[in-house]
Amino acid sequence: MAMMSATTRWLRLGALFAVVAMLVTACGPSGTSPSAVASAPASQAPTSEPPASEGPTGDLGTYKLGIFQDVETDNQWASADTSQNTVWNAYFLSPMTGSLYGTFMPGIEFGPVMADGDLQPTVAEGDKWIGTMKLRSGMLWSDGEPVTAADVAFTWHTVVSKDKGGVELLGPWQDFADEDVVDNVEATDDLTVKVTYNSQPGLAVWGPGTGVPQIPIMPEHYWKDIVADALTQDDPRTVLLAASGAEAPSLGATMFKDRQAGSFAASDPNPNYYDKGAEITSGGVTWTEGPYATAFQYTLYGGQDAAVLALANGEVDLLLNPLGMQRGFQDQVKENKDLTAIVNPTNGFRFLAFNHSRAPMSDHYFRDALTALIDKEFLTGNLLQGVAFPLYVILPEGNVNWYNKEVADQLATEGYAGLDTATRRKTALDLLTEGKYTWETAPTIDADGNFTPGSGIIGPDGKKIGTLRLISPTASYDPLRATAAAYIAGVAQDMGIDVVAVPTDFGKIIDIVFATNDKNEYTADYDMFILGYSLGSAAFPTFHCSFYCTTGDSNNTKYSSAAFDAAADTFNKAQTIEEAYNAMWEMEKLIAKDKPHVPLFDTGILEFYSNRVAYPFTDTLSGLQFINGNPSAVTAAK
Amino acid sequence: MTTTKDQGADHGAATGAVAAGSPASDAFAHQPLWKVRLALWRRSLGKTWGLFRENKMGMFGLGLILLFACMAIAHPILMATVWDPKIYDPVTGYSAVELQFVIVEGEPTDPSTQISLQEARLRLNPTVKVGQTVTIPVQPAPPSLKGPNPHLLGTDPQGRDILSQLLYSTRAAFFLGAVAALTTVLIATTVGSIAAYFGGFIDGSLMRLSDLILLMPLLPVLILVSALFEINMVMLGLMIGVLGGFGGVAIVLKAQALSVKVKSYIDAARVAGGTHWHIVLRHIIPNVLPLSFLYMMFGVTEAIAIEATLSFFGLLNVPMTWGIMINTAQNNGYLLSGTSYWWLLFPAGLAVTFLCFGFFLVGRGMDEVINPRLRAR
Amino acid sequence: MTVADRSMAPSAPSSELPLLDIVDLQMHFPVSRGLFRAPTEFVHAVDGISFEIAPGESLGLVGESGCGKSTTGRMLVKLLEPTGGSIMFRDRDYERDVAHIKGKETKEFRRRVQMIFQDPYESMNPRRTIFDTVSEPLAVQKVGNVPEREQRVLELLRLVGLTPAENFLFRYPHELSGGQRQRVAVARALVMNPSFIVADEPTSMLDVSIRISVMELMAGLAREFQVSYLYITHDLAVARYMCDRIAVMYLGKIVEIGPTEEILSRPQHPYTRALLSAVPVPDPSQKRTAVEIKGGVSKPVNPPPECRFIERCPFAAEVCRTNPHPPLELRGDRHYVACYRVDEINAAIAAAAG
Amino acid sequence: MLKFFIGRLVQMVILFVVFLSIVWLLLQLMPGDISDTLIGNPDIPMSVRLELKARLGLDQPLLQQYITYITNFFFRFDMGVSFSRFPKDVSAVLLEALPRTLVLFLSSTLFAFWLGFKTGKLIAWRRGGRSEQFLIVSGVFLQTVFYPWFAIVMLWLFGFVFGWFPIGRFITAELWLGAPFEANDIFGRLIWTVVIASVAYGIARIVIGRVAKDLVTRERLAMLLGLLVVAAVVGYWAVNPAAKFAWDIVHHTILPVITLGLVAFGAIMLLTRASMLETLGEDYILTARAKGLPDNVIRDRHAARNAMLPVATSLVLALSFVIGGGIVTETIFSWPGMGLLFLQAINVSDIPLAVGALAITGVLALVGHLVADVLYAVLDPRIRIA
Repeated sequence: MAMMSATTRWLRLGALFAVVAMLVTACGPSGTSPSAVASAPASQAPTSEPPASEGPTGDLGTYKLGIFQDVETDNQWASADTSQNTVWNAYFLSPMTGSLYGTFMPGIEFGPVMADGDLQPTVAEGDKWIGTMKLRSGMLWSDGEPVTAADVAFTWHTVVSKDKGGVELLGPWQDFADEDVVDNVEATDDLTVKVTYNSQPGLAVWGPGTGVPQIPIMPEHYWKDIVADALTQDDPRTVLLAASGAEAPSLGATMFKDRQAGSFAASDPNPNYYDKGAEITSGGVTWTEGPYATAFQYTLYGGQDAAVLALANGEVDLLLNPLGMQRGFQDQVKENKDLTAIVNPTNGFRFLAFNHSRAPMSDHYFRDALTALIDKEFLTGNLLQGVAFPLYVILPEGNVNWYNKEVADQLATEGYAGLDTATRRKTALDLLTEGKYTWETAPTIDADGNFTPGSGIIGPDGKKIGTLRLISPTASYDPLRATAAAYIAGVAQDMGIDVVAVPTDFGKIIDIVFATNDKNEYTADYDMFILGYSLGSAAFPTFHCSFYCTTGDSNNTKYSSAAFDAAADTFNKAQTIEEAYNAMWEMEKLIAKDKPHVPLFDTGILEFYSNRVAYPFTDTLSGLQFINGNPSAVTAAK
Repeated sequence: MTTTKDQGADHGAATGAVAAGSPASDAFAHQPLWKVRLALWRRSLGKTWGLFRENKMGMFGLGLILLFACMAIAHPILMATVWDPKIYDPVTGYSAVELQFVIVEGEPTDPSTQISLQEARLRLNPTVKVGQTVTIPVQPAPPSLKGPNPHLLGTDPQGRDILSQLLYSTRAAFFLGAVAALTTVLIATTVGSIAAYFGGFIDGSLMRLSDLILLMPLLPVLILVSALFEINMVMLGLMIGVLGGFGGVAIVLKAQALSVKVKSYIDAARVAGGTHWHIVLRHIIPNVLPLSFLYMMFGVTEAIAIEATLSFFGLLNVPMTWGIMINTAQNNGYLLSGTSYWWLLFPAGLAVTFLCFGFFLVGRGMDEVINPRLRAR
Repeated sequence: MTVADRSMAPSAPSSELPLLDIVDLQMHFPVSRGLFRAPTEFVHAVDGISFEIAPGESLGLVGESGCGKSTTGRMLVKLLEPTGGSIMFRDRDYERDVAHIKGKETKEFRRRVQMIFQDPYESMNPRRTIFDTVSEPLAVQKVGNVPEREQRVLELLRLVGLTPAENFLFRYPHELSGGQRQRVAVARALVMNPSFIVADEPTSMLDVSIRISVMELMAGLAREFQVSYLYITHDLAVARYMCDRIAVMYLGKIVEIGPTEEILSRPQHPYTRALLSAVPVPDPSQKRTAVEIKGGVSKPVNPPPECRFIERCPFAAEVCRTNPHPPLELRGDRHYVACYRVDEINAAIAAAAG
Repeated sequence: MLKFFIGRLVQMVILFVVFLSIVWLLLQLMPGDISDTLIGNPDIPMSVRLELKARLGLDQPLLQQYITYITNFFFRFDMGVSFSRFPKDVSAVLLEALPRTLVLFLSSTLFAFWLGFKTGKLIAWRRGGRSEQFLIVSGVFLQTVFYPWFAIVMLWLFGFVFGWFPIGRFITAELWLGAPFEANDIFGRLIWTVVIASVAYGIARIVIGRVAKDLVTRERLAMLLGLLVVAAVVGYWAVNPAAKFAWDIVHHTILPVITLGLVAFGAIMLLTRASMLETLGEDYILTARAKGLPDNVIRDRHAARNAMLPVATSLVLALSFVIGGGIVTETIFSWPGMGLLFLQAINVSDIPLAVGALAITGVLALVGHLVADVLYAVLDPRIRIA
């Protein structure tokens, strides 16, 4: 997730992101990682000329973006497979692709991208369910070939498992090829895609969630022979991933031009971009798609220091980083008239996790008491210098379409928001007493409200609770989480609970908390930890089940609740947004009550760009990096 | 090694008259031997000191080290007396001047009480709204003498007192330097002396080992080790010491020990019936030690620099050091702020540089005492 | 060497048993040629020498540098392990062949022998006081306690003329002059009351003006304590002053040995003659025939069997070339010479002088 | 000489095997199973993991594993698969970064030694004076300065404030867009040019030494030869179609090389000075003066040549520093070489890549070691006998 704020050697952040991407893809958000290509509503017929009324008519020259790790591939298959699924590859390659449907920013609306018209509900046909999508007519690949429904079918058939005759790509590709649900994808004519389901699909797979409507479309005429050749080999996946995609035609605003390892990647504007010149409205902002740049250049920097200097020098226009920029640069940027800093909420959260398979964390009295002790307002407002804001639900507030302020506020109150220290201690003491906990030296609150710390808490079973280790990232990796861990350990110690914050190397935390046994089950060999998640799709948040369902891919806290599993099932099978919305908030309530994770706080994402360029909008969830720096609509500033 | 052959001309007579100007030694007679030894030790120290004192740069270096030593001692005293641990603790302390603003749309009319939405979002977080009253802590805060809890060197981006961190880290630096340097010297002196004295197979194997360790570039190896294992300051010091001690220093000290080994007083000791152990311990090592001390100084320098570099890359899990201070500044993006946030970078950066500088200068000064040829003529 | 040779060994004057009886002593140093190859060449530094030293007697070992005299001295104090031969050492209650003793036995042996080194600047550890240096043998042999050692050291310092001794006790070598240091070295050598001392050119590095006083000291102490010396020197004048007998060495062999006056007044080996002719003669009226030899000392690596001196000998003849190195033969009062042509040479020189 | 060289070479290879063994041991000592460390990346599918396990010999008994590890390195240059760049082999990733590091490494070492030796020689020759004081203090400062900070200040000052050099990166993207070759080709050609020129110069100098007996002529010829070599190199590149690309690389190289070189320079200058002072006290210098030889001949031919011995030895010590400093330099100057790769690998726990990078670093140190030894032998004829 974007634990941006003050951190960090972002080299390692790449790792963080990779891990998070893995988790996130496991819960099935939209395709090529954080990108969601903005594009025109289907009703809008593409016009060849951008409207003259828009100030800048184009010549931006080269749009120069700063990146922090190498673009490792030019192969679209690889960049959406686990092997090359880095955010850096996505920044460069995502703007070259397109899908039938997708999420529009900044409004976070799901809608048709290359499809003609909104997505229609599936229809029953025998024991199968059929979904039909139509492509807009007249769209061309960058090499001039027409875009057809066969391309969509080809893509799906390439991705699927060997049993179904595919190459079996991994990671994000699998979201589009859930073979338990999807039976087949075929082109009934040049522009019509027919998807056959085994059962009635919910919105989670047919619609805004994941699934065939959002699969990135690959050019059959280019890849057909390569895929056919790969399928004859022992390991077709490796063969396909190793193939060069430099010559492959593009759909999106850019197309591949050049790549020098260790230095830069470059692309050109795609003359046949499907939305070229289209007027798009999203979240109340209207703009005309370009691209207005004559070239796109992605330059590699070794660190933010050098990159900000380069930005100030005019060598780049925008710095792309999934974690945003470090706050200390703010003043430098503010003093520089040529630069602008923006901050946006992120699609993620940082949390405290309890191991539900180990006492006393398995006891809800204990979890509640510890949660009651944590003054998130004090933590974020004072200790974390106000750059973080407290969270009481998992879904971030920045996801405006899904956020339910009423329920969130209610859960905040239930989650002990706004209490003073004395009340918190009293609450915790009451909870623990009620849960039959005793102490060697009990903490006491006298009549005047004076608090005396206790020590040596003893569990309901009469056994002394030893030291509990709270694993958190080190201060040098993320000072926010390290500080939070120290704070939590401190308030717990006052209550006689021997919680020790153990600052641990990030990679080691991952190794510990995601350790699995032979049967691929999480071993959960820890007491508590603090980490963060970045969340994939904002238009249809599908991550809850992955984190908290009994069989969830990323449920490493061993939390198990029949009520929650049922709510998650309802969500997955929902046929309407409202149904999904209600199911999701049902899940949120259960999470708030059972506390597998206690959401702690989140921060904004800070980004810098040069005033040479102008964007149609900059207030957008997770910032400009979430839309790859918006290469299709960026213009020269007036 | 302060002997020079031209000292003291023989007066020819068998009277053995004491050379003019030497202090009378009979003061020592009839005193317990340890007292005599102590006095002798003090006297030779005094002589070395006299020579060292002539070296201006060495004295400057010593001054620097003493200054840092004072700083290291000052920290626990200040924490116990003047400083409130809640505020001044180098790791968990917190204090910030908090300013209150009302968020307004557009440019604020009264900048002391109002703040624009855009500014508030940048300063705090994207969730703030117009009309809200917000508290903005000033951190990193510039140095100031004001208030009940002044921060003489300001605070870091987490509102922790820089001076306290600086002083606290001095202790860590000395500790690490001492561990590393002592290990280096212990190993290098032993290895060098033993290899030189016994020669043959022992020498061969020890020197091949030295070659091997020389081959291991210190920083990359330590980076890998710190990635594979959790290491703390003691282990880091030991590792730097072992790798440094077996490597180049052992080879230099072996050369020195070899030049001692061929002196006839070694033969004299053997004829007297001295065992190998006696000779190595009483004759070779004492004559190699001055050079060892010299390398000890360089060892301290190296250890401090390496720790700072590892911390700079965030590879060490230690609470607070100068390297962590610079790492904090860098992680928060203040590294290239020029001089506007000088207190985040300069105290720690200069502390590393100057303490290293100090030890290095003392080392060089000692080198000139040990090796009279280097003295300015 | 054979038993017959043994009988030819030059004997000490006294009828009692010699302190040291050295038979066929050899020291061959291997010339290293690579790590894994056995050495095939050896430097024959000392190549089978035999002599005796009586109790209280001083034997001068004279020769050019590199002739093996220092090696001989070092073997006698066990600084070097001889490659062959025997060193029979007889002291009051002690009698044994010490050529190949090891460890504890060596330590025990070393209570009875000492050595004085050539360079007074290097023979003392600059980091140790005079007391430490002189008392070192006592300390390593664990004799007495510290106050006793201190008394003993003071006594010896007075004896060697370093007075007031207290003033010297806690000084460092660099505070002393060369002569004073050599006196300290003498004190160290005597501290254990040894019966035998090897003195390796102890005065050669001293100023001429103080040589005499140091030599006087040593000679005096030798008499006083009944110590035997092996006095190694390249200077016949010094040997004459210090020694009862003189042995002349050339390339690992003793070529002539006999009482001092006998050797000096009637040298018979060409090499001895050459050495003597190099000594300045104080009385110009005294006539002496110079023998000149050519070249320098060659390296004794795997030397040929014939006479060692053959290459430089002005009198070399067929007999020297066809026979092995000549044995020592009695040619006067306890005067032994190793040369096939002694008579011819004597005759020739007499003729020349005449 | 050849025998000596081969002897050292064999010794080095043995040393390297031991070095690799220690690295292997470290991996074994790590908590958990070595195969988890080397292939247990969740991004790698099970089938590939099994294949890797067989390839790296991880399914064999411990001793066999060790042998496979060593032979894999020597005979197949196989160090497994990079986690972070799967399915790329570690060796492929390393080979890509190697030339870039070599350029940085070679140039800064040469720069540091050339400048350090010249300066050290001069200040030892002319003792006293302000320039000596200044240079000594600077030398000590450079040697003790906190290097990452120094590098950042250099970048800020010369890249940003003065704008003389590019900030970070190693080639200019605008220029290289659609360039007909890979940057690594040019890197390779640059390295070869320098190596060939140096070897040619070295051979020519030996020939001059044989032919010209007179010192002054020899010096003049050598200088002429130096100019010729420089002219040839410049000439070769001037007519080369890749000239502007090569220049672009060189332009990007200058600042990191100077930064890394300066720090090593401090140490070398101080060492040369000390070593020269030792040498100048020797009798043969007095003899040379007494013979009436000109000052610069005494300085350069007599004193400096002998003073160089300890300096050549220090090359070995400097190597470790330059390699360590290289990691910092590459990180701060965005130089995508082995050092940056190593650090990135560490940060994403890509252990196979990190270990591979360390092994190659070891090879680099070894070669440097060998060069120093040979240099020493060339300078000091006494060594050659042994």
